Amino acid sequence: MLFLNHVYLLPIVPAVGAAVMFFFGRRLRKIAIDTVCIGVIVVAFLFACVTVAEYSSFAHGTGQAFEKIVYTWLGSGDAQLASAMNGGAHQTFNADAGFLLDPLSCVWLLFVTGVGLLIHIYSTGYMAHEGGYYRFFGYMNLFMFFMLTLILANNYMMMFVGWEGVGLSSYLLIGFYFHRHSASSAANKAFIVNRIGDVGFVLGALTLFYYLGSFRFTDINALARSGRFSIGDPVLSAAALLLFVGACGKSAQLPLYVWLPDAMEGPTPVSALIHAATMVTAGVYMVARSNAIFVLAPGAMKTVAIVGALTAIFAASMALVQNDIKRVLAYSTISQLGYMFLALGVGAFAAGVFHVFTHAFFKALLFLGSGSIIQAMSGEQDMRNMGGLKDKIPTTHWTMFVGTLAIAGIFPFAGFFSKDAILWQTWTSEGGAYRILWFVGYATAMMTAFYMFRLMYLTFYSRVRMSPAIRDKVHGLSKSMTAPLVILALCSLGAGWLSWPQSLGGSARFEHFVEPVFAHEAVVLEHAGKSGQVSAGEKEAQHTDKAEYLLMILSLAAGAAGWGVAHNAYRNAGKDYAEPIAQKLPRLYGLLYNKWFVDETYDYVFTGRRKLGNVTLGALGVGEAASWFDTKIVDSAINDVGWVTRAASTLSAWFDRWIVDGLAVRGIAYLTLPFAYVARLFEWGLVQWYALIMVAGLIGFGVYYVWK
Amino acid sequence: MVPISTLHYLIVAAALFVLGVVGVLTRRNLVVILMSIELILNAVNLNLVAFSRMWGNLHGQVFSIFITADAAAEAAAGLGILIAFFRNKETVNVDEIDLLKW
Amino acid sequence: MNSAINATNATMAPVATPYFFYGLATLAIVSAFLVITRRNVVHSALALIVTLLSVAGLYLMLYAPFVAGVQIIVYAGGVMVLFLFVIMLVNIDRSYKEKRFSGLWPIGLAAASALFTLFLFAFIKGRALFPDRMMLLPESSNTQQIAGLLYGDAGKMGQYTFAFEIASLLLLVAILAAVVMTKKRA
Amino acid sequence: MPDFVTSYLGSTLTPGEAGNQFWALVYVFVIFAGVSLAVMSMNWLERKALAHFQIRLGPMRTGPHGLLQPIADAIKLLLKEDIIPAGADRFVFWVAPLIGLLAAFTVYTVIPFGPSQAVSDMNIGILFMLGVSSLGVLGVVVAGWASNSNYPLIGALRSSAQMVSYEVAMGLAVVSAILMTSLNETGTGTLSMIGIVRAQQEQGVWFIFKFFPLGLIAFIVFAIAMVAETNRAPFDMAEAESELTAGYHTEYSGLRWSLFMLAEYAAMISVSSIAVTLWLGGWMRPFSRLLRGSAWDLIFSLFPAVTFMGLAAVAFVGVVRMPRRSDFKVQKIGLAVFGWLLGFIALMLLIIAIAGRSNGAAIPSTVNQSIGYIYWFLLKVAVFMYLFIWYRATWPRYRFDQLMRVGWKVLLPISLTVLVATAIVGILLS
Repeated sequence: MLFLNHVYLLPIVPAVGAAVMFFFGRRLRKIAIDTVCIGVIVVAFLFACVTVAEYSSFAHGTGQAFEKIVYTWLGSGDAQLASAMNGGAHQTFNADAGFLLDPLSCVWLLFVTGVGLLIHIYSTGYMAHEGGYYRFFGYMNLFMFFMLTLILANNYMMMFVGWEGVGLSSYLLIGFYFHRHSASSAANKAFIVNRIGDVGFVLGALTLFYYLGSFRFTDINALARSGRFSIGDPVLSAAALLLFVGACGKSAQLPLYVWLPDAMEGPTPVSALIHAATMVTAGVYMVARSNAIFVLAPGAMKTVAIVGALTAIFAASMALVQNDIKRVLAYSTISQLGYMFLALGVGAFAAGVFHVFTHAFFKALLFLGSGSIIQAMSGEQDMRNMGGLKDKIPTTHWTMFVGTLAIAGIFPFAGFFSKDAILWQTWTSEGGAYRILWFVGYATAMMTAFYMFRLMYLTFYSRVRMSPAIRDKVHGLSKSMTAPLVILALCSLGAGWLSWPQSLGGSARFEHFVEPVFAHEAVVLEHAGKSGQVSAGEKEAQHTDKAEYLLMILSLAAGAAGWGVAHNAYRNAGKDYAEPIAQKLPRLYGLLYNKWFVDETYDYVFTGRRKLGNVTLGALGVGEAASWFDTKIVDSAINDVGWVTRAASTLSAWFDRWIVDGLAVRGIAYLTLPFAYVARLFEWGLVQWYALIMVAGLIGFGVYYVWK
Repeated sequence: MVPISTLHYLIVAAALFVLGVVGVLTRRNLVVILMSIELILNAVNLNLVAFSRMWGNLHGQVFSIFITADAAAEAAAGLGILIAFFRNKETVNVDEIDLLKW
Repeated sequence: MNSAINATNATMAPVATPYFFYGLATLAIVSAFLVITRRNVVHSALALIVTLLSVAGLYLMLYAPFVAGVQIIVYAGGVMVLFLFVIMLVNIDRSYKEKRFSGLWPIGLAAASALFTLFLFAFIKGRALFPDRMMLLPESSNTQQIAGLLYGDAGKMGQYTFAFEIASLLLLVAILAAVVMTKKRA
Repeated sequence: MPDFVTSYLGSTLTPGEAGNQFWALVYVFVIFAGVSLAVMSMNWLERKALAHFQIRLGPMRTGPHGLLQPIADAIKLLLKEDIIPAGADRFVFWVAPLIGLLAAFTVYTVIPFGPSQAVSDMNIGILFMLGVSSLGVLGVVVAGWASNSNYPLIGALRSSAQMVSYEVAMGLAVVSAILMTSLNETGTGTLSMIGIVRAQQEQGVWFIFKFFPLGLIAFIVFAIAMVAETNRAPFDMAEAESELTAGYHTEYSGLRWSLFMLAEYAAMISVSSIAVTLWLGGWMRPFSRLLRGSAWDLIFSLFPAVTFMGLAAVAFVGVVRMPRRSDFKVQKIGLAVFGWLLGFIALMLLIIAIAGRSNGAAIPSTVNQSIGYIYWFLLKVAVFMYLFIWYRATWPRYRFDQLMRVGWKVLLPISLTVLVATAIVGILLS
């Protein structure tokens, strides 16, 4: 239990790497930077593996949480704050530097360190010729530190530290090319939009503290499960909604998703690690972590499900027509995150978590693949200028093909299992109350398959559309870049098998592993008459009906349909190929191509960068209004007051000059002058004079003592 | 001949002390003034050692050792000041050190 | 030291003959007078050395050989070399043409004379305080006894250990001060 | 014989301790004469040795093998015109060499040639030695200043800075040796020179080998500092003739100059004596613990006689190897007489050694022992004197800044470290 007992060291490991980079990085050579930064992540990964192994022998499959509190880092001391619990009982406000390990955090721990390690290795190749190499790796290690803090936190405040920290790292990495205006403004955008969500998070956490008197997950869960609160408790509902606002910000859900596409300004490994695989799933993690609260707030659950489903289809629709390869993937990520929230919202926590797990692999794979393409194309990101890369970069091609199959939900790749589990749960939950959302999800699946295969065809298969200059420069990639791709492809292929559904004769081991975390909530939902939700494994053991097989076949069909349409449309895309949507529905195309004008709307309504006629709304509008108020009302008031003051001070000055200065100060000064002449004799300015006075004093003392 | 008593030493010490005081009060050269201070300290040392003999213990001698250490420190610091001063004003005459004079 | 020497020492006739005392005292006072009257600073310094050495001789007569040794090594060997060094660094050509004494000298002299008179009065008035007797101090273990006071015996802190450490600190500060003040600034 | 003569004979105390002024004066005169003689012979030896180092002959004409050269030099210096430069401070110019000489010779009062063969055994012996020898700096500084000339002034500043700097390292090295004297059952050490040698006797080890290598390091530091302290090559910055013509005594000539030389060589002998006393067991013969017994005592007591016999043999070899020409006759006879003289001394020593080997013999055994003490002490000092010459022949001169750097940044830290290490080891082992 050595590593388990010292699990608090786990986040420190990458922090050491970051510290080394920030303090000494500038002076280190590439090989040293690689050794340190990859080294700490390797250590962290091994540490995480051993810790999880030790944890599983600790818990014996009971899901009992391991909690390690190191010290209290934020606290009110003995001062107590009123809490609503127990009729206003007083609680101390304490947040520990505490660490919690349960199956949920184990899952995150493993894939964050694992995928993180692969992406770090990939980055050594991808970033090899970039300036600020040490800075990049310092930020990456810093991100790993905060992400691990977030995952391992045992209370909301500690989690918030990690939450803000990953936001900071994300900001730094999006703005990595800070000399590019678009990059720095994208970083600002990400930061500001995230802040909106963070306000929700903090308010939610504080509401929970006010209501339940603790920040600790274990305390909160125990209270929530104690049955003292009825389902639909309004305060808990409010807290859950506020937390979900935080999750929306971090995980890019409607309406706060706008920062994620712009975040693609950062280096591609960053997009892969932070904006696809790990950080954006923090919202999912937080909601899953707070499941005890959420099941007591059915309204919030519904909101989560609906927002998730809408985000999924909305983002997918925009991905259909994007030409920038990374943007396609970015919208795809938003869409997949929507899927995850859909799962959480319908109570299928395990399925949602499983989708996070599989998505981490194939989305990281796709992003790294796109990075490889961009590298091979010397920085070109527009798919209209690609095509026919299949034979130039074969490894990238087949690994990305695996990733595409996985995300499109083709059997037996990872995406199939997780996506199918979500859709199946959506179909069955609450006796079919959410079936409308199933249709949304199904449509999204179809669209996903289409845009992913569109991406594949436009880059790898169709005719060569790039300029001859670039075509000659297309080159193969180093081992450090292809090796992570291959490993991730194998994971994308195999990860799904961890949760081979029982309906297909599997054992759903992943669900069984995570299940204890959500077990109690399943009971709650059961009591509320909403059986049919929750724990996929359990349920599937009971119902393996024909509907499930049907749904599987349907979703396979959806994938195949998307593939087919893309195949038809882009198989031979030449220089002047036509988008099928643009041909059939030009207006819709315009709408999608401009991303539903959401950014513009936000500019009109919230930021005020665009004016509605003469009126500026949003932040700038408020600023203008405040400015007007300031100049017209406040300033003029101040000017009036100033005039009065000046008049008074003129009077005062006269008094000061003639009465205070003249009579009081100078008068007294002249009075002291004669005394000063006497006193000055003792301060003659000659050293020997002082010595003489000393001797005089000596004589005086002597006389006193001799003739006393 | 009168046997030498403590008083003899005290008178010698008093003479040295007064000569040192005269030096401090009358000479213009800062170096000589510092030397006169050494004279004064020596007079004090002589007193202490004489008393040490008179009382038959060694505390006076220990004190005189401390005073010797103090004199060495004083000489080092004093001469340091003197050199710094000489570098600025090209003189070591004490009555030309008058920046603080009104 | 072994005990045989100690035993003989006690029976040894004291070296302190009055002649030696008067000789050394005269030498000390005369050269001290030269210190404060010589126009040439180097002559003053040499006279001061003579004074210091005579005082060291007086210490020897007072059975304080260690103090005498310290007097020689610190004053004559260290401080006076420092003085001579500084005198050489400081150009003294000008001092030949200048006044030797400051304008205050009559007052200073008067004050000093008053002080000396006061001392004499004090000695005469307090004659009873200074007995004729002189203790016989063991000369052969003088250093060891002083060491006992300064450092302590057998693991015990001496009476003056702390003061001794403070004195060393004082010296360190003086060294730093001298270095800082005399260093040429760029 | 008067009482004050006989009463002292056979005493185990130094004259100073016994309060016997007569014998103290005798000792003083003997030492003064001996040191002067040693300086003269050093003069000859240095010239000859340096010459042979450089494959030259050195002085050959004045007396056989130049043996009378020092006397000739002395006469020349005494008769030379005594120049005092214009603008010099006459009094100070006159007094400066005396200060150096006084300091160099006063030190000899406490050097223990044997357990009772010293003028006086002072309680503060080593402190007295260091203090008085540091007065020698004054002579140098004052000489440089009084010459009213630039070379001497710079030489004086350099040498005073050098001597003051190396005194620090030297003093600390000495302190570590003194610390070793306190490692007995009473825990009290001593500053007395005789006491220091006695401590080595009691502990049965020369301090150079004590706490190996701490004693050795302290000794080496002292040996380096002592060369710098006496302004000898390779630390002879004060008189670097290529830069300063002759350093602080450029303006001196004749008798005054010879006084400086006398002081320098006397100082060399006295610092060597300190080194011998502190680290090399003073008057003790080697292996006094290991090789004991009357037979070994006899063998070691034959050493002085054997040494003089060797010297006599060398002289006779010189006689034999002289060219067989009539104009070499006087030289030949002179050298032969010198050889006979040495042989006679050897014979006397032999008789004393044989006859005085037991108590109650014709010659008191104390005489025999005293000769042994003095012999071993002088032999060790002689080795140092030869080393001084050897350094001068072998090593190039340091640059002044290098010299100061070595003093402050190498020797001082080393000696401090050794001091602390000695204290720690002493506490641990006691």
